Amino acid sequence: DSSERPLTVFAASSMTEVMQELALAFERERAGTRVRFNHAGSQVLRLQIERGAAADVFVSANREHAESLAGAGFADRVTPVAHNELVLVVPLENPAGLNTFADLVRADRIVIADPAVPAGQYTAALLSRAEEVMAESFGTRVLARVVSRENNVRLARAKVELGEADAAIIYRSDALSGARVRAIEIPLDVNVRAEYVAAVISDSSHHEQARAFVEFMLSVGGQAIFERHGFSAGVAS
Amino acid sequence: MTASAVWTAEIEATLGRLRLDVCLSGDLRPVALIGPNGAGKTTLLRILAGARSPLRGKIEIGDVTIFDSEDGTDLAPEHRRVGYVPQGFGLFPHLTALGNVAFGVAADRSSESQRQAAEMLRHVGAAELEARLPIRLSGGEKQRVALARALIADPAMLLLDEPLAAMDPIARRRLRAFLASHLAQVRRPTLVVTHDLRDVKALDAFVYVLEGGRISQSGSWDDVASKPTSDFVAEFFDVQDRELSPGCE
Amino acid sequence: MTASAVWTAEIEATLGRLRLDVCLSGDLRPVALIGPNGAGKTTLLRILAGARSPLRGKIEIGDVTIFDSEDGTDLAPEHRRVGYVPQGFGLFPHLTALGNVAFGVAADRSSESQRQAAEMLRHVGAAELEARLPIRLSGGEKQRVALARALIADPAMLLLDEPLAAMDPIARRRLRAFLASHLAQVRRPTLVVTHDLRDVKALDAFVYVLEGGRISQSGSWDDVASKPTSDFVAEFFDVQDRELSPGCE
Amino acid sequence: MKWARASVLSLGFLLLGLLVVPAMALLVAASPAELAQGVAHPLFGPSLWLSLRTTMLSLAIVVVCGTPLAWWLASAQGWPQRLADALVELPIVMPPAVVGIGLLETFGRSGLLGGPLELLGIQVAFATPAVILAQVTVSAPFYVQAAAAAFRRVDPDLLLVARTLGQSPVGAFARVAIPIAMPGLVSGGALAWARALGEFGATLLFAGSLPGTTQTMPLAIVLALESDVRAAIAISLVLAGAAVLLLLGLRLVAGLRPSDDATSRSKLS
Amino acid sequence: MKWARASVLSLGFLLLGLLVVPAMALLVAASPAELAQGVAHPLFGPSLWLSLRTTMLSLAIVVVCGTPLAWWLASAQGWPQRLADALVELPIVMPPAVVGIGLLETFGRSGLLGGPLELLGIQVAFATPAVILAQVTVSAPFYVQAAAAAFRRVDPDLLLVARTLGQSPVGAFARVAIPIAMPGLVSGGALAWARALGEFGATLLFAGSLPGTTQTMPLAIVLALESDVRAAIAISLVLAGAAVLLLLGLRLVAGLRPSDDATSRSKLS
Ligand SMILES: Nc1ncnc2c1ncn2[C@@H]1O[C@H](COP(=O)(O)OP(=O)(O)OP(=O)(O)O)[C@@H](O)[C@H]1O
Ligand SMILES: Nc1ncnc2c1ncn2[C@@H]1O[C@H](COP(=O)(O)OP(=O)(O)OP(=O)(O)O)[C@@H](O)[C@H]1O
Ligand SMILES: [Mg+2]
Ligand SMILES: [Mg+2]
Repeated sequence: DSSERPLTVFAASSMTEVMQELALAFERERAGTRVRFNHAGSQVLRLQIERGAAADVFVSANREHAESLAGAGFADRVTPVAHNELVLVVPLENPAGLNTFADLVRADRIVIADPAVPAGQYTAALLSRAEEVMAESFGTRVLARVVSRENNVRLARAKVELGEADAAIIYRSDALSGARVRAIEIPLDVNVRAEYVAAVISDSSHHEQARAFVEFMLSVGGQAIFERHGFSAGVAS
Repeated sequence: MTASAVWTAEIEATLGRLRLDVCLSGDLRPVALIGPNGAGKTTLLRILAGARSPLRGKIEIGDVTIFDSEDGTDLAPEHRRVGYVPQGFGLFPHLTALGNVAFGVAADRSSESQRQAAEMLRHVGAAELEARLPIRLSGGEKQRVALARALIADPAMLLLDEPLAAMDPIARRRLRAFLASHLAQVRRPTLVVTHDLRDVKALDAFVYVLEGGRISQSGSWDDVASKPTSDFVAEFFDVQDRELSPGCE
Repeated sequence: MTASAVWTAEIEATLGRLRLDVCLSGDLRPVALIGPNGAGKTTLLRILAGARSPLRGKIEIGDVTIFDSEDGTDLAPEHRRVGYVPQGFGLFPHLTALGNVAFGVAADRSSESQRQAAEMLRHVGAAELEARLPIRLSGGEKQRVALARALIADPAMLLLDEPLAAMDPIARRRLRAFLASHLAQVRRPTLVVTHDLRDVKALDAFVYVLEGGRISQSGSWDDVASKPTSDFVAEFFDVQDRELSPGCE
Repeated sequence: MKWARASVLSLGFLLLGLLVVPAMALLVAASPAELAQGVAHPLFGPSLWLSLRTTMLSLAIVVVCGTPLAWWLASAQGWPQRLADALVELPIVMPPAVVGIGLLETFGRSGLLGGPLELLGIQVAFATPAVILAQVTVSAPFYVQAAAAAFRRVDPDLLLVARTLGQSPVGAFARVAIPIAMPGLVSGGALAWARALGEFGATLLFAGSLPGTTQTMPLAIVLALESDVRAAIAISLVLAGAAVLLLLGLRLVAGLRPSDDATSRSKLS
Repeated sequence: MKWARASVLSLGFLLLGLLVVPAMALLVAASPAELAQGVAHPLFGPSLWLSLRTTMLSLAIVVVCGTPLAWWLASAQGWPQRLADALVELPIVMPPAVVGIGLLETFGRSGLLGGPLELLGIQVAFATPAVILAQVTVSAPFYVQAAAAAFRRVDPDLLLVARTLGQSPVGAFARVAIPIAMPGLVSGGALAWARALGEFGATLLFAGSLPGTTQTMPLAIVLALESDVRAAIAISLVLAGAAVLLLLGLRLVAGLRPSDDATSRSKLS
């Protein structure tokens, strides 16, 4: 019975599309394997695994959650699989007329991720760096225009897509998968790098397949898929 | 009835299988509506009070037309100025006996209205029940409160549906007497449904007999009693020799 | 009463301000419970039926003790085998007249129980109401159905709370006669609350007078009528010369 | 006084508008092509089927267990009943996600009951039973409260008559109290079913979001929301439309039962 | 037949257990120190205060507008009423997040009414009014349905008597129908308030999440869930405890009103 059970991957919700494509490619490569996903916030997935959910692979948007699982003996070695960067997104109509990251202070309604989630921590780091690198008080002025601190990046993007917010700071991969937003690059000297990690769950009944899936993510083909979805390459082992 | 009619009701209506088709009128003398169970007495009173509209007809109380199917008049119950005691008490469960009685008295003279209500409760022999909620009243006690509530509002016409049915014999006799003197004093037309000959006699009421939705006989009670046209009337007046006289039709 | 008592009820209970303290018994002859409004008649019947437990006392029907505060006996209503007609009808609103009457008949002989129920409806003069829901019945019609429902279940004792109060005079007379013959035939003890002397006479009932929670007088109706100890009894029996004889205490 | 009635009623219609307008706005914004796309969405079929199965089962559980509970709550006004009455509303005041964690702490592998259940070979969490448990937990309070309110209005004299006619307490409950309370039970059941159908947070935490096993309609919708807002809206509209039709049908069936005299009631209010 | 009653009741208590057990499990798992920490959490104070203010205001709006709506729904069984009755449940069947999007499409900047409102200088989205609108939308159906069920049971004869005693339809409604339906209204109000207090999805979408302005308790809790599960649980438990105490208090106050004869009711069921 457990051999018929598909490989179950718990993946951060910001990876919905890329994981779908990775799974298709993996299933094509290994005939007879099936992969299914449980998507939620990384913290929720960690909680579920701690409470005994039957997962085989955990792909987290935050190293800490995976590390703590490994530390408690729930997961094996933690492997980085992809990176991501932050970008600025504006609605296609761009009501605030933003063209560069520096224009962000002109926006009326800005949406960012809350510091309680990884993306929010990266955003906070980015804004404090901008405070040094760019104009004095840039960060404070931006924060003054923030109308909402979202629980996850997709929600922040949704506000922009629906035209309610003038701008949002989200991951590049999320900007790419949203059809109704335009991405504006953030200068390299300000930007921060987010890391995605994967780990095989210790009591997985599909240990061999799980490890193969993690390796597939790290393969050239896997990394190409990541790149197509806006994640940065350069983690191949 | 007489030319000096204070109220007239010409009503055609249907309710389930019952077809009500009546014409009544009355002056200041109380009118008793008698008839077998299911004849349509309650239905008629509810129509007069404004719970439902007849199909056709015309209802006048005093100089006010409260319903007229010809010109579409159909006054709302609160504009008909009728005092209605429904069959089965119909007390407001959330108000005390006193609160029930004071309900219809203008609220602006609050302490005065309380006094009036207490006075009326005393008249119906329920003075000591003032503070009780209906759920704590016996059947006969409820009925007294319901009667007091209808009398106090000084309506243009009173509609009483078996108002004494649950009362004990002493209360019945006292309230009959009180009702008779009260009605004589306030001079309001009254239509009272009853199954008790003594009510009719005590009120010296004009009688309408309703059978199967139609008025089968009417007149002073001794007139009706002396020429019964149906078993019901004969039985009601306990007429010993049951040779029925022919009906009016 | 006599030594051949079929049922006895010795009850002490309180309800709000009313203190009920009575001792009644009866044989197969119907017992009428009369008394002013608020005397506690309905309360007594409800206690017998099992709605509430008395503080102290003992109730026996036939050879069955249904309540005894000494040894803690307190049979559930369904084991008391009483037929109860509450004041105010108490019909099941979701069942037709026939459904109401058939409710108490064992469900396993389904078509037979329907037939019996229809038969009983005919006896109380409500044959044509079979298919009607209570909301479509008049007051008197409801009361007939409620009476039929209590009679059909063949209980060990009948408790009737003003069972004829809403009926028209013809129905009242017929049902009095039917009740008298039915009770004589099924030979069941019966306690009937009434405000109508004619009910007492027609049933040739033994009378208990309940006043303020206590039995003030008891005996055959002509005994009680000939020696009234209170205004109430005098009035009830319409005793012309009101020299009250002294009470029993 | 006509205008007093009109102005009071207009407040009511304002609220009705607020309740209907979000769905209408979505409907206006969505094109028929999008709706068709929504129905054809790969997440649609399996999750709809799962939602239907699980909500029907949850409703059955809620009704079977909630009816006696409501009866007990309505039977008296003692301390136990009052306390229970307030506790029943616990799952409503806690955010559904927290309810989900609570369920996980109870039925999860390391939870209070999870261990013993595991020994019996029963795994609840992250499987379809978890979906049902989550739905039962969040929707039951609505049914129980509605049912208790309906039972409280059943005339005790009718129960007494039923008992004297030979019914046991359970018999009187089944043959008298339930039929009389039926309109309240039906409307409470409709509320609970609707709430179970829309349930998201507790399911996500406790059952996870595995397509075909635990991914109900709302989970699929919120997932779609993360990738394609339009598709998510289209799916929701189809779901809402179907639900409203079902609820309307229920009302028609329930309405066949003759109730209070409709004409006089409408004339008086 | 004793066991029949016991087994039926035990089904009910099983459900009661299920409703209570998640909170109990969380309570068992949390130490008093953690609870104290939860209360001291920086998100706790402002979001609790915001939740209290907004839910009270929402409840007021729901009651003021929902009561006439319920009265109208209960007044007759015509087509308009039946349709409205089913439509009222729309916000329950849609996942709250989708309701939030619908509200955005209505009151948002590019929404149906958002443009006109913007011209009037009123910005709804991302502000406290949005929180209230979201809460009203998701909680009103529960109140309206409970109130309509209560109004349907008001004896029309009592309304007729009130009218003949000079009351206008509105007067009879206010002085007779509302007091008689009060127990149902109170229990419906409690449900709606609890639902508004637990509201998460629609608020997140429509109002966003800004501490002090739009971040209500459930938003703070779910946010805390992302970083610190223990803290989130502790906050939820404090919230749930406070809510249950409030609901219990409400019942005590409502219970002071004499109702049906308690002894005989409990003896019969
Ligand atoms: N809502 C209803 N729908 C259909 N038929 C009804 C309805 N209400 C009453 N009826 C029927 O209409 C007839 C008249 O009823 P009504 O209550 O007016 O009688 P009544 O003369 O007051 O009788 P009673 O002396 O028993 O009070 C009866 O046959 C009754 O069954
Ligand atoms: N639930 C209650 N709580 C407190 N007092 C009550 C309650 N029910 C009835 N009473 C009071 O108890 C007394 C007896 O009531 P009961 O209904 O037994 O009278 P009754 O003899 O049947 O009168 P009636 O002839 O009017 O039907 C009355 O004074 C009544 O007001
Ligand atoms: Mg009548
Ligand atoms: Mg009585």
